[in-house]
Amino acid sequence: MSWVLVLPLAIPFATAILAFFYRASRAGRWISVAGTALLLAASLLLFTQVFQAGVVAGQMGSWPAPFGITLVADLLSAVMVLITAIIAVAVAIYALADIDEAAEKMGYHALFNVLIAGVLGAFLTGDLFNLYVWFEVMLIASFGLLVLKGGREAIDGGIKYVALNLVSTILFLTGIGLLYGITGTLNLADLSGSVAAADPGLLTIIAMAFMVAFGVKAALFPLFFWLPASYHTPHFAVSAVFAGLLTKVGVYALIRMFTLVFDHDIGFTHQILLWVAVLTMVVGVLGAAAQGDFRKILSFHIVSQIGYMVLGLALMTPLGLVGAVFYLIHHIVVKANLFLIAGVTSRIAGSTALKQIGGLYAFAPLLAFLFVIAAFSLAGFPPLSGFWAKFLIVKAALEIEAWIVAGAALAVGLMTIYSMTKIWAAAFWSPHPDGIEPRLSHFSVAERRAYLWPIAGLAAITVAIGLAPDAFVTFSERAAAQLLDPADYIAAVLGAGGTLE
Amino acid sequence: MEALLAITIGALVAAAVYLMLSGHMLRFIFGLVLISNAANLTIFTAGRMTEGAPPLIAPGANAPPEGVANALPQALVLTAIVIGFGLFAFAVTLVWRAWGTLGTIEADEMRAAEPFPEEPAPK
Amino acid sequence: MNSVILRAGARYLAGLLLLFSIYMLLRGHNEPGGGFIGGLIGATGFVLYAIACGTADARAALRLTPEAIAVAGLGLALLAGLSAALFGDAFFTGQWLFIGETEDDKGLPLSTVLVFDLGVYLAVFGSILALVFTMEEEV
Amino acid sequence: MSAFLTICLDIATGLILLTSAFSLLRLTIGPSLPDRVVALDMMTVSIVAFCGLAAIRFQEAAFLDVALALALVGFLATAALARFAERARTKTEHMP
Amino acid sequence: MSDIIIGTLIVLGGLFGAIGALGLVRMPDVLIRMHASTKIGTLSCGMVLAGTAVFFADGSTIVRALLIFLFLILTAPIGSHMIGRAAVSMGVGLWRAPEDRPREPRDQ
Amino acid sequence: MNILSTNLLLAVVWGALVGEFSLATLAAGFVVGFAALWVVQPLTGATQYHARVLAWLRLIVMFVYELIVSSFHVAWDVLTPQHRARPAIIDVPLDVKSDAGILLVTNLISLTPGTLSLDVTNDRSTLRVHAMFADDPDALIHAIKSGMERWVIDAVEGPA
Amino acid sequence: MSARDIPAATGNGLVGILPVLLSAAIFAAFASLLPAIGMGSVLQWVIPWIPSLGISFAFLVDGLSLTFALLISGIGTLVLLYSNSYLAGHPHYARFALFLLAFMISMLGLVLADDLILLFVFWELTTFTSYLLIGFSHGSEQSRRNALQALFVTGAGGLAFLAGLILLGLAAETTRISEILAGGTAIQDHPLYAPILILLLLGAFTKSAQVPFHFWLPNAMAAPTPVSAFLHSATMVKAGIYVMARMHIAMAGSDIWMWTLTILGAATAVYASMLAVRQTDLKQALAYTTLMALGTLTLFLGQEEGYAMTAFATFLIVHSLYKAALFLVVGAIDKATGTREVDALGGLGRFMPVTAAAAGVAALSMAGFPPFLGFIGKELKYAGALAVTSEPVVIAGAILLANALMLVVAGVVAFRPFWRSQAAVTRPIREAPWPMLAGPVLLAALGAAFGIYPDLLQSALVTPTVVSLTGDVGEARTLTLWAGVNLPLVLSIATFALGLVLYAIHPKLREALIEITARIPSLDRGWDGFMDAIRRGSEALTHVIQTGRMTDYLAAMFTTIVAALAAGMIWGGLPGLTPIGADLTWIHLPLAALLLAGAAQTAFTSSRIAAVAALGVVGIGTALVFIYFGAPDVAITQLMVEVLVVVLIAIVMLRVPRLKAAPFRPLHAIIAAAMGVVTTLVLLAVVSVPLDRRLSDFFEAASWPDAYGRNIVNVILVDFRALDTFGEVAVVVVAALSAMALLRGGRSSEGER
Ligand code: NA
Ligand code: NA
Repeated sequence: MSWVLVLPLAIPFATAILAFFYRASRAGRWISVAGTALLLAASLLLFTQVFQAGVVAGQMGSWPAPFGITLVADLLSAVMVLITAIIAVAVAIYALADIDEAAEKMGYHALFNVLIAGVLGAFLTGDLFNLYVWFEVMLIASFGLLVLKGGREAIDGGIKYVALNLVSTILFLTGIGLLYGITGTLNLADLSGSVAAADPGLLTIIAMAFMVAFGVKAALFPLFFWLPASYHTPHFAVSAVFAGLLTKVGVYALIRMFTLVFDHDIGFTHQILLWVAVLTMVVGVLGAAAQGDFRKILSFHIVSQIGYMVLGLALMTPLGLVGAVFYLIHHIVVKANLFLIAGVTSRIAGSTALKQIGGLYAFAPLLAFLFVIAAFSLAGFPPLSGFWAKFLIVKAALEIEAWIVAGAALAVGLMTIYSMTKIWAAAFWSPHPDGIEPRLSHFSVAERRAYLWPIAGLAAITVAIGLAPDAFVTFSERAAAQLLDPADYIAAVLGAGGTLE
Repeated sequence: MEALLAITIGALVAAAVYLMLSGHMLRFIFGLVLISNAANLTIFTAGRMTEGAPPLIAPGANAPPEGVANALPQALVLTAIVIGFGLFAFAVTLVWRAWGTLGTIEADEMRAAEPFPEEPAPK
Repeated sequence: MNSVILRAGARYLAGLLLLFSIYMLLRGHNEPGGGFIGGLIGATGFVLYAIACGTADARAALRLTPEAIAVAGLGLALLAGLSAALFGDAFFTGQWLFIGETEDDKGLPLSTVLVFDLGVYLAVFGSILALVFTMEEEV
Repeated sequence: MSAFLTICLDIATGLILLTSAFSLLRLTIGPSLPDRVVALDMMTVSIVAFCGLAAIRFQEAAFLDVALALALVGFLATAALARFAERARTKTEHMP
Repeated sequence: MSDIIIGTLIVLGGLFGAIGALGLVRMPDVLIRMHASTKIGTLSCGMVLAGTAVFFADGSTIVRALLIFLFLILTAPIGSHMIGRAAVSMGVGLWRAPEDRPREPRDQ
Repeated sequence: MNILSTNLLLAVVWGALVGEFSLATLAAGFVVGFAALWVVQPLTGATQYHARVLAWLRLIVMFVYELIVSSFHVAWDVLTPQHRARPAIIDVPLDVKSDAGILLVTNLISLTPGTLSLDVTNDRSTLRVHAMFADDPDALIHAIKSGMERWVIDAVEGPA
Repeated sequence: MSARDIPAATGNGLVGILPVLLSAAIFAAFASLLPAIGMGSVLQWVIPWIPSLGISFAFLVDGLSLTFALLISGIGTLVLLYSNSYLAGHPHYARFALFLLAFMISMLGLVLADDLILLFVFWELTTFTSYLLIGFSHGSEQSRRNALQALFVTGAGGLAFLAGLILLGLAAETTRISEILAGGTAIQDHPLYAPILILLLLGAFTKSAQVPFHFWLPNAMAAPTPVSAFLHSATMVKAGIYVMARMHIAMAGSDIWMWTLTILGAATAVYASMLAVRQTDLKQALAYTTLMALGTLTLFLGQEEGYAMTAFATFLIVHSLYKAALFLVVGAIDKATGTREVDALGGLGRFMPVTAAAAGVAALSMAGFPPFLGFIGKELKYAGALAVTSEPVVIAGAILLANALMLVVAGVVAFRPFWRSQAAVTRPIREAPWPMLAGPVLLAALGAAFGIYPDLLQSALVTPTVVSLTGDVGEARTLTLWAGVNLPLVLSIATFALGLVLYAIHPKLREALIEITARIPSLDRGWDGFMDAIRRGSEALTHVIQTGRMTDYLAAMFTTIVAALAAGMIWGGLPGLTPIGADLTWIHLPLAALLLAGAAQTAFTSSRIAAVAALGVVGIGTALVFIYFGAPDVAITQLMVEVLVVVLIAIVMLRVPRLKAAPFRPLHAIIAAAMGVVTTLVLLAVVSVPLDRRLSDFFEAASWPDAYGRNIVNVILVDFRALDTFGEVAVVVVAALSAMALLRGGRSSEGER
């Protein structure tokens, strides 16, 4: 039972190690592609098991919970793992064209796979300190990937990214220490029960520490500065995987902790989350409106969209959590894809600065088509995935008559349209200022395939979610139900005994 | 001792934060090291403190004597120290590279990724 | 560093530190020590060597590149964890073999746990050296 | 442990901590770089002694392992700083 | 009896340590201060370790104490050599006489 | 050094016999082995092995003694109000050439009264010493050459 | 690319023909439903889509939706046929046809949807496809701006609309429109009725360009003319009208409904007519008359009376027929002459007789002359206006003025370009090819035919539509050319008289109107300012928040941490703090003092080496705490790491510059102190409660018997929690790899400055 949980961790690590030893040859990149493909298979296996049989938990080292480390997948974890694997495959293929040999020699593929492993570890672990460890694995790999490109922008972005994330990491660590100090345990399922005996006031204070720590990771207001400062600087493959996954790990952690452990004083903690989420949405989208660069706009939109997801959590109603889960799934796919598209744009049009590019609609209609799918999905246009995500959140807010919140969510949607059309008008519709004809045929066949297959694949997922949302909504409902009533989760973990009872 | 150490940790944190806010990246690094130490001490303190009884099992015994120090926080701190070192090593390298590439050690003068609005974005 | 005295001392100290590090590694399961500490001490030995005699000499003495050692260590640790699968156990379940086990003495223990600790040792050792050597070379 | 030894232990510990304090003072006032390095070195040595005293106080020989490790590697910090002191002279900090 | 030996050794060790550190504070120039720290520091540590060895009086502890001491006398002089050399090369002036004591260069 | 390895091997054998590989038993084994080798010396042919081991012992004893003396020396200067030191940097010609020899000489000089090794020139011919009481440099040089350096040469490179 | 540059070609081959055939087939399919719907039946078609949200692919065909569907698919067919010639040889014709077809299908979906959310899906699809169509000439800045404007305004309304739909669904506990309608006016008793209504109307008014949201529509004329003909006269702008009509049974009857629709509708009608007369661009003039029509339709929907309903149904059809015809005519003129400026045109009748004839017929219908359908429509309008329950005189007067102005525009658009003689013809003018004639001719002919035989229209579409609006077949009034001498007829005659007078003084009237309307504020003039304000406001805000200065970021983060923890303390309260004296012995004091001294020294020194050494002191102090409190493994690790930290910093310091003596920063000091205080308080509170040690108890018990290790800490590291350690090792290895990449990769970027 437990190996199905281990494979999604072990495969990327093994891939990273192999890719490292073959980093000087072309084999490295294919190892990465093969490894992520294998990972996808393993993730599907896990997903299927969780989908059919419910929460899967395993005790590492066969030590029983809560003493040993638990890996556990409920529906939320399982789907996050699956989406991560999908993004990993897409980006690994994209990297075939996007990553230069210099970066490969410096270990790009190894770093990338470790990053994926860290993300997956965070999704799969059922232990708070272990979560910290995976956060760090993810963080350090992201540091490396971020600065791999070198150059002034990447280094400057790196400085801010590193500095601000380190603060959050240390706060997280401190929070773990404090939480252990009042509960005596680290196992999340065990914590869920142990907090009942803890002093509620003290628990609230510690919850706030976690909220801020994860808030930095998730890029909530006013903690998001690192993201727009850095996400536009690295390789496109890197910013795509960052955009898709990293903040979502923060959101995931918020969801996990604030449904499983810190649900003792929703009137305070979740109310704060609610207003933070609203501010995040609004400030993020206004930030995007102020930008004139493809990737910078996208970066601020990550912030804004995180607001929606956290809003779903903050509402803490069944529908709100359904919306949060659905939003996560949708957003990872769409946002990663938009960054991938930005990369192709930059390659053929010469820049991501909107004033310096154009002509993509006329000369690269396929790219334009794929962009429209992703961008208008992000903007929440039906019948694309983003519409249903927004719909669920707005409905959840309206359901409990949170008028201002719903209004903000809708207004932010409008501003998202504004930004996406700004990109569309400047990069796609308007002619290129230098008269360049940005055609996809500038690429070799192999490059074109490596660039376009992942983009098209992710776009197809976006459309599929949009046209057949029922399966995803139903799934999100099941996942949300597990979150709101974690009895299954707790039973699976605390009953998943090792050899010693 | 927990209480005294709590105060000491507070002071370490204050010093660290003050350093980190200085804008000089070297001072930031110093602050980082300090605050990491503070965090490690926090875990250690939160796991409660026992004088001089390491969690070791004497040869021939099956378990440590009653009242040995809490082993779990120690393991956590040890892990945190090593992770912290990894992060520190990267950060210090980055500062160095930033000095080499950006020509400044003052954080607020590092504006390559977020140039002032009036400056044209670097190509 | 161009110092006759330091260079003369560094050779002995580096050897001593390396020896000591392995000692710390092997006893770690029962006394203070273990893979981290061992790796850290071993690395300091070579760092000292590099400071005294230059990184070129230190790299030559090491034979393998430190980053390869580090990644191999990580791989070894992973294999130690995965090896439990061969015995039908969960990830990272320790597998023990006691050589010469008797009634009251378990004999010489060999275990995947030790292999794991060795992986930790190599990873820490290699990482620190990779970092320091590269830094030294870029100064 | 006899009362005599307990008192001796307290005195010795106090003296060793005084050693650290003096070292800290020199570390703070400097004024030259080598002064500070010497002070740090002295402090390292005092910690080795402290470990020895802790081993007696808590009747736990494991603390000697700490001392052993520190004795070995403490030197490295001294060496690195001393080298810095020397090279900082020759390799003046240039703007790259 | 052994308590008296141990007590004497560790108190003396502590005393030497404190004196050495006092020297570090009091002595007029950095090279002279190094005399204090290198010699007395090593001795102080050695005495405390000797006390420890006597206290435990088992082979493994004695060997460890001895090893520590050996490491110290191996490394301390090398360290002081490096610092001293750096000090000289930095031009830290020698203390001459009280009447015309040169100003020491600061590292800043 | 063949005989040293033999002696070390004997130490290990001793440890095996005792059934414990602690450093203490190995040290005991070394002593026993040393004695054994001394006894069988006629069979293995005359070497300086035993003389050098004894020279080592002398070196260690002298060193500890000098360390204690020098500490009192400095302590006195620290504790008395006025500084008696008349420091100077003195160059001492070196005869010892091996790494180990130079290392030992410089270390011992640093740990003994009034002197601190600063540097050895790259050609290994000269040792620069900081002397606290350098009223008579020549006497100091002579003391070093006939004292510490001699003992070290005897131990490391064999007695003349 | 303007139309005249396109070389003459007969079409776009299969890409041109297929959409025409497809839409014709759709039209035919809907036409085949006419008998059944005429008989009063309602067709429904439901397949489940998102059962989890209660949303289904539910479609409903009744009089109202069939009327719309026929107009959409019929005019769509003609427009597609027309476009194939109009844009013959256009390199992007395939995209054009695709967008147009997609739009048509979305529009059909919208009017057929029987599910609120499904309706919204199609609603937004029309917004989106129209965005692509308006911006079809994307090379022009103006085009892009106007496309965005249309999208933004209708998109904004759409979001309000969505909120309204969701609330309506929540209030009615169903999203099926037919179920809501079946409930009659029950919804009006729900407390959320007013917000729902306002939100829905916001959507409808923006989409249908009602005052004050009217400004986007004339700008949307940046689209190729066939698009304008289709979207901006016949179909999309009527989506809002459709929704109001659709919800009429359930929502109408309240004061808020009546007044809102009546006032805004009337205002739109009058104001738009004035704006229309002001225009010299034929297409713009038509655009404003469209607004006038939409206002009138809205006005009627505000009522419940049978005449108003019948007037609505009839005028809806009338307007679509003549307006589409006239747009297509203008397109033909534009294509033939290269201009749409009325003052530059004249005498085209000789060269384009068929076009002129079609234009004339359509214009007469528009102007409301008998025997065209427009006349019947106008008569019904007056009848409807007079039936208005309050202020019928004002309403009728407003309509009279609007209709008179309409007559003027009809003359300007359809008469002048063809029959005014003075304009110089600068290039050879040819009659438009037949595909471009088919539309105008057919549409104009239908207007005439229905005028002469109104019964046909009455039974097939008007009556079923009125039933959809009222649920009562008895509310349908008879369409007739001659209803005897009555008040509506008198008003009609007054309209002609006023209209002809106004036409005669048209140039002066135009100037006067230009002056008048210039004084009325328009959101379009504010639009660019508004968009600029959004941008500048965002920039200003972003500049304050995302300053680019790391110290600001850090200060904000630390302040947030303090605020969050302090808020938690104030809200939750601290359970009690451990007293300082507890378990304190003298030896603890110097340990703490060492740490404090090291920290203070690090914080305040301006010597790098002093700082590093002081850092070492803190590291050593920390290690001493670990030693003293029984953690030798941790202490060794701490010391090792501390040494390596010093080594690395020492290497780095060889390159980076010295510290500057920094002035004291009071604000930062306050933040720092606050951080320290909250940390201490929380920690004091945490250690004041007893610790549950069961994890460590287990480790102590299992370490030797089960894990064969006597160093419990190490056993935890390599066995109990080996996964942590593995991850940690990965961190260290990756840190080294990353740092190496940074160091080596940076070589090339050095000196790049
Ligand atoms: Na992200
Ligand atoms: Na260990």
